[in-house]
Amino acid sequence: MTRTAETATELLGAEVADLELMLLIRHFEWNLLDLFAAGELSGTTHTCLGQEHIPVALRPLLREQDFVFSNHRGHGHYLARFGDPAGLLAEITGRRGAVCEGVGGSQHVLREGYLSTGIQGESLPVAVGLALHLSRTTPGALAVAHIGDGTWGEGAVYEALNLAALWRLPLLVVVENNGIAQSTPAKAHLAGSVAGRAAAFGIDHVLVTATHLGRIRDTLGPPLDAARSGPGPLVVEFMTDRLGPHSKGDDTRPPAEIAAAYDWYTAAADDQFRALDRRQRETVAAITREVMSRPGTLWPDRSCR
Amino acid sequence: MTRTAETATELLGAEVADLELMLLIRHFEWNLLDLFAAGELSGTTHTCLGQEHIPVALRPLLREQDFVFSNHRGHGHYLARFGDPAGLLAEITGRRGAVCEGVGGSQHVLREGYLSTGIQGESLPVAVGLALHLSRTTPGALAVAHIGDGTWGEGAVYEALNLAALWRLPLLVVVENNGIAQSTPAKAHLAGSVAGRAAAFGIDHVLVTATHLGRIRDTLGPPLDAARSGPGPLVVEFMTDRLGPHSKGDDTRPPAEIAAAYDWYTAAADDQFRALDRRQRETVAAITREVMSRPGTLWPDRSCR
Amino acid sequence: MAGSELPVSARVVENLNAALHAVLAADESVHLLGEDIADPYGGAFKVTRGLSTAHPSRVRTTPISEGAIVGAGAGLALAGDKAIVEIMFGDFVALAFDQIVNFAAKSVSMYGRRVPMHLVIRCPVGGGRGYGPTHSGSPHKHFVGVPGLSLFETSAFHDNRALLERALSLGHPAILFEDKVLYSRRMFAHDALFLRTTLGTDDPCARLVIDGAGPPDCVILASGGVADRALAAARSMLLTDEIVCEVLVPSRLYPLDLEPLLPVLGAARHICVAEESTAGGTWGAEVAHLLHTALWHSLAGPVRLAHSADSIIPAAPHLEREVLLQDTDIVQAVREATSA
Amino acid sequence: MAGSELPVSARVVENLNAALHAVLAADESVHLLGEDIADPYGGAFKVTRGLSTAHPSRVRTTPISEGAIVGAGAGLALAGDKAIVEIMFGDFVALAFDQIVNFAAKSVSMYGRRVPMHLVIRCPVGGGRGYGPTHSGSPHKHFVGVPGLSLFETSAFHDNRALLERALSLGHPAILFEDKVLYSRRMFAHDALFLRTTLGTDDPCARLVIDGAGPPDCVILASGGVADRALAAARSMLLTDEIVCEVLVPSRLYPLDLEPLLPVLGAARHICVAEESTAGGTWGAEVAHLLHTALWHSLAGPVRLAHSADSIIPAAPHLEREVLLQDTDIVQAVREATSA
Ligand SMILES: Cc1ncc(C[n+]2csc(CCOP(=O)(O)OP(=O)(O)O)c2C)c(N)n1
Ligand SMILES: Cc1ncc(C[n+]2csc(CCOP(=O)(O)OP(=O)(O)O)c2C)c(N)n1
Ligand SMILES: [Mg+2]
Ligand SMILES: [Mg+2]
Repeated sequence: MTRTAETATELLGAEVADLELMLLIRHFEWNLLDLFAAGELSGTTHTCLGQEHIPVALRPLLREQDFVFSNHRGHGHYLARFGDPAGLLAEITGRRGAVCEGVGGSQHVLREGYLSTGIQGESLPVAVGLALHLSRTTPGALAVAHIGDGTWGEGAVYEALNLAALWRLPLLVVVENNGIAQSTPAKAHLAGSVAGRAAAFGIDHVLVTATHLGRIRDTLGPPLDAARSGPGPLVVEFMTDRLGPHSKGDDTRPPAEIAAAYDWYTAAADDQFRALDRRQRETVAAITREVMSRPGTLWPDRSCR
Repeated sequence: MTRTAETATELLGAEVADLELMLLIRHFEWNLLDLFAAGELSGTTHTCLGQEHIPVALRPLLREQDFVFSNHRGHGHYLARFGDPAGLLAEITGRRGAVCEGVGGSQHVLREGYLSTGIQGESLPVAVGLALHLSRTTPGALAVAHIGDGTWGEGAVYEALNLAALWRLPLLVVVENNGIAQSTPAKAHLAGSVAGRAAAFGIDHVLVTATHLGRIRDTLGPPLDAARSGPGPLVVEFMTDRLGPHSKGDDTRPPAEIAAAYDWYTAAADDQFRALDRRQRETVAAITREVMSRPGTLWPDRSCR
Repeated sequence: MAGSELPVSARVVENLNAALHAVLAADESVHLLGEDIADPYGGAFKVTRGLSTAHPSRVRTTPISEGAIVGAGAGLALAGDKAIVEIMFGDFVALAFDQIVNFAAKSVSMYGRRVPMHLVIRCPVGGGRGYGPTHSGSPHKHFVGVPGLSLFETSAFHDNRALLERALSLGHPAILFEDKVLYSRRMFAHDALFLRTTLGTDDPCARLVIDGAGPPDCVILASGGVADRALAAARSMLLTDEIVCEVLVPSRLYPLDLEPLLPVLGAARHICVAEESTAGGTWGAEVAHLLHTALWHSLAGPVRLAHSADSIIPAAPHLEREVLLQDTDIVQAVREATSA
Repeated sequence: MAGSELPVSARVVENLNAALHAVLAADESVHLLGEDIADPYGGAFKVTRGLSTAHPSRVRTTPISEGAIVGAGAGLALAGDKAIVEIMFGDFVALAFDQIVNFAAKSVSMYGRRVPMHLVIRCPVGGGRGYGPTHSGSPHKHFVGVPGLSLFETSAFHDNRALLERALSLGHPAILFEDKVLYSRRMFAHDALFLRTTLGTDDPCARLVIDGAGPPDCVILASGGVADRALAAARSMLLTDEIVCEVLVPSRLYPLDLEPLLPVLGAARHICVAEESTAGGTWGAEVAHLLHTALWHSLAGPVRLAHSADSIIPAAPHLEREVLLQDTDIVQAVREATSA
């Protein structure tokens, strides 16, 4: 493991609060994999290991009135927006206090200004409608939709981009390009480029390769302001790495490829970082103990019609 | 009406056979509008008035093993491929001798190496499968799909382009960009450009603005050869004009806009052209009399399972 | 102008158009999206005429993107607005299947609490106009029994303003089917042989009984444009076979509230459900199941379904007639049922 | 290796995998498309393991494009090939609804003559694994009664090679539903209380009767993974209520050929159709309609449907159990039916 002399805050251009959040997400996700291994979780859960910095970098750039659409890999998005690991863990484990009574689970979370869905591409047209609403009622607010590189396989993405561009809607598409979709590398699922796909609709595209939060924020500030004030759509593409499996135990990539991925977590190890790391690990452990001791959720209103 | 001194063959870079075909299509379509006005046709029918040169220009560039996917505006495509106005008219009017027993009607025609469907965008993924088949069994053959500018609203188009580019399939997408979809001008339905949309997938794009068949063929020869031998997908975009209504009597464009459209038919009026024109008008009239006197189709095999 | 204030001689398309005008004028949160719906075109069937002129920012003509426009409608609904989305031909609703079934309808309850979704998807449906195999379908069957989704069908006997307001008020998505053959028909007009009343209140069901004929031999349930075929069948059977039928025309197809219909249906020895859907897995089969369960002891025989053939819908009118449900098919079904 | 040559203790996933190997090896025109189906991953449920290695050019992993890959399968079929398309989770088949219903199925007959389309769409379905509201559905109901489409469901009692070959031989598209909970189950194994035989030949229906128990009080129709719940219910009712049930497990759901089942069903006074589908417009309602029509006089009461609640399927296992059909729900349905 290569360690530099820089501190984590320097290396990541991060405030202490940023680091805390990134570490919270990291330990939250690790903890989920542990719970899975221990047979405490059912279904599927997609961790955002290696992609924690994306929602954390975006955090101060987003406003309360913005509406965030998350996807299957959404724990980081949720924690960055609400900082509520207990509510999310309760949701994933179906325990009392769950954000959505355990009904939605890992992939279907709704909270004020935030929604995730488990079907790829489905959220973008919905985000268009939401952006249309915002553009009328809340000028300056954005609909923000996180999608992966693989999700560009879905036609819904293009239908939505076309609408957003035609109607000049305040839609920010955050592409977390980790170069893989489940088991399929981008070269087998994505012809051309994300930049080209945005350009196809006359939509601005910003590429982010950094993990340095300060630089990311500096880069994204002006285009996000433009998207708000235009208003108009914007695609921001983060080049990133998926450190863990797609879901649980289903990583068939060669170990060397996984090992070669960049991990901010191993890049710095100053004392402050270590202390924060320990603290967040313990925070998550304590929350887990507490949440796992709660009874199951109740789902009082099941009506659907 | 501006008339030049050039003959129609010169003006259109056309052989006599080309002119005959273009005029056959023109009179076939006019005749349909007349039949509609006379209450002899039911349903809907989309004429390709103004776009006749597209399938005629492509005719010598296509091979027998190529498979053509046509769309709702497909009479010209059919006539250029099969030169069978009686079979097509019988189909549209449900008379004996119809290509598809009158079951498919104007929008759903199947014949060896040719298929049309009435749902926008649906044909492109199908063409991908057909191109995959051709690439394995008939190297050098193309799947050719005609779509309009409006059809780029459908997500299926992008899913198909992505697949064709990833799998290097011999797919030729012929875009007949007449600047309008039913009643909606391109600026209200298409953000960016068709060229950009092809580029998004790393697919070559050729823009054709000419109606001069010779020049069109010269331009398209090399890229089509490349698509065959690559193999690989290619998008050819024809800028063209829809002279008639979308379907029947539903043209709400300002008359001036319609009048400003370019019409090869009025551009030349030499004696040869006039004679051919008269002959094709009569051909269509005679065929129509004969076909309309036939009894209705029978549809002997209705089984679907 | 409200639909209910129109003279009864207004056509269904005018009543629908007036209903949309009224709904958009009355509530600033209502949006309408659809392909080619803007003026001067006013929609493929002219249902939306004048709306984009009256409400330019809330009535938007869209690209050809059925999936995305339903999704956008769902997004508006999620944000607290109300959205009406027009699918040009009902067959194309297949392209929005995921958005309807997996997002809009599921969102109402999949987040663990009730999420209001005010969304109506309008689908012109049905054949008989020679539009061919991809423009003539009755897609109702695909949507029966989707949690979080209700199905309505317009008819000449239901004012569309009330129908739209009802569908928009539910707090969950609804599909409104509109039989294309109805558009040019006059509202409320019908054969004077019949007396028309209403059963139920929230979701009124029109009831047409033969004036003075006494208790019916068979009750025919028929929605939308099929109601006229049922009435024609009833007339013909009265005159030819002395079979007395009465016709029920529900406005809400699913869930179907049997309660207000039970006095009528429970008194019937025979029931026929007539629908234009092609055979198999139809709305009628669902209704039949409800009826067999509720009325096992009063029914003299199984509920009879009358529907179109198990076939695609051909373009040529003479072939189309052979496939699609005709009044004569209803006559045959009822004759068989009542004589068995 | 053919599925039929596997030891009976093979798991369903292995039997399916062997069936795909056999079908691809036996016929050069067969293609398989699907997301993440290539080695070493071998599919989300590992059904396709080894196939891309054995047949790299005919087994293709695809982008996330359910609509287009079904369309591409239809294109292969149109060209005379045979195509199998895997939808990773059956819920996502909603994205291919247009390609299936409006193109692949209609193409068989909408061109005025019979166009052979050898296309099978495989859909892993069902809940009980905590996958949540968009990954646990039973979409069968949406596809019942689509002209040109057949529906099959795999079970532990049907060899998948025969099933796949049958579906690929029809000349029209088919959907093969695969209950995810079955994948890890052993083929052919079952409670020794029952004797297993087969009804019908082309589309065999497994019949499980309680050894030596005499004529049944109720016949339960149950496909796929629900068969085990039906068997558990039958055992429990025998022991607790002295109700004798027999269980029929059809492999082809639609169209359902009643003929070979009639000797059994015609002798039954009570019939229950059990399915995991949520309530309303289910396959069971369609079957019930067939049965009411065919067996009106021999049935002692209406066909009973047992299904999941009218609800989305929640993620938390304790909630999921409350929504999804359990063996106890079948017990309750049969008890009510037989005691009414
Ligand atoms: C419509 C649809 N198809 C398939 C899936 C299964 N699936 C879940 S995540 C995923 C890969 C997504 O890849 P990408 O968009 O790159 O996001 P990442 O997982 O890399 O974050 C797939 C195929 C799905 N959820 N929805
Ligand atoms: C999925 C779908 N949506 C809508 C329609 C109705 N429709 C038929 S043609 C057409 C316009 C197509 O425009 P374009 O692709 O530009 O072709 P053009 O008519 O100009 O030749 C529309 C909206 C359809 N046939 N299919
Ligand atoms: Mg990815
Ligand atoms: Mg056009």
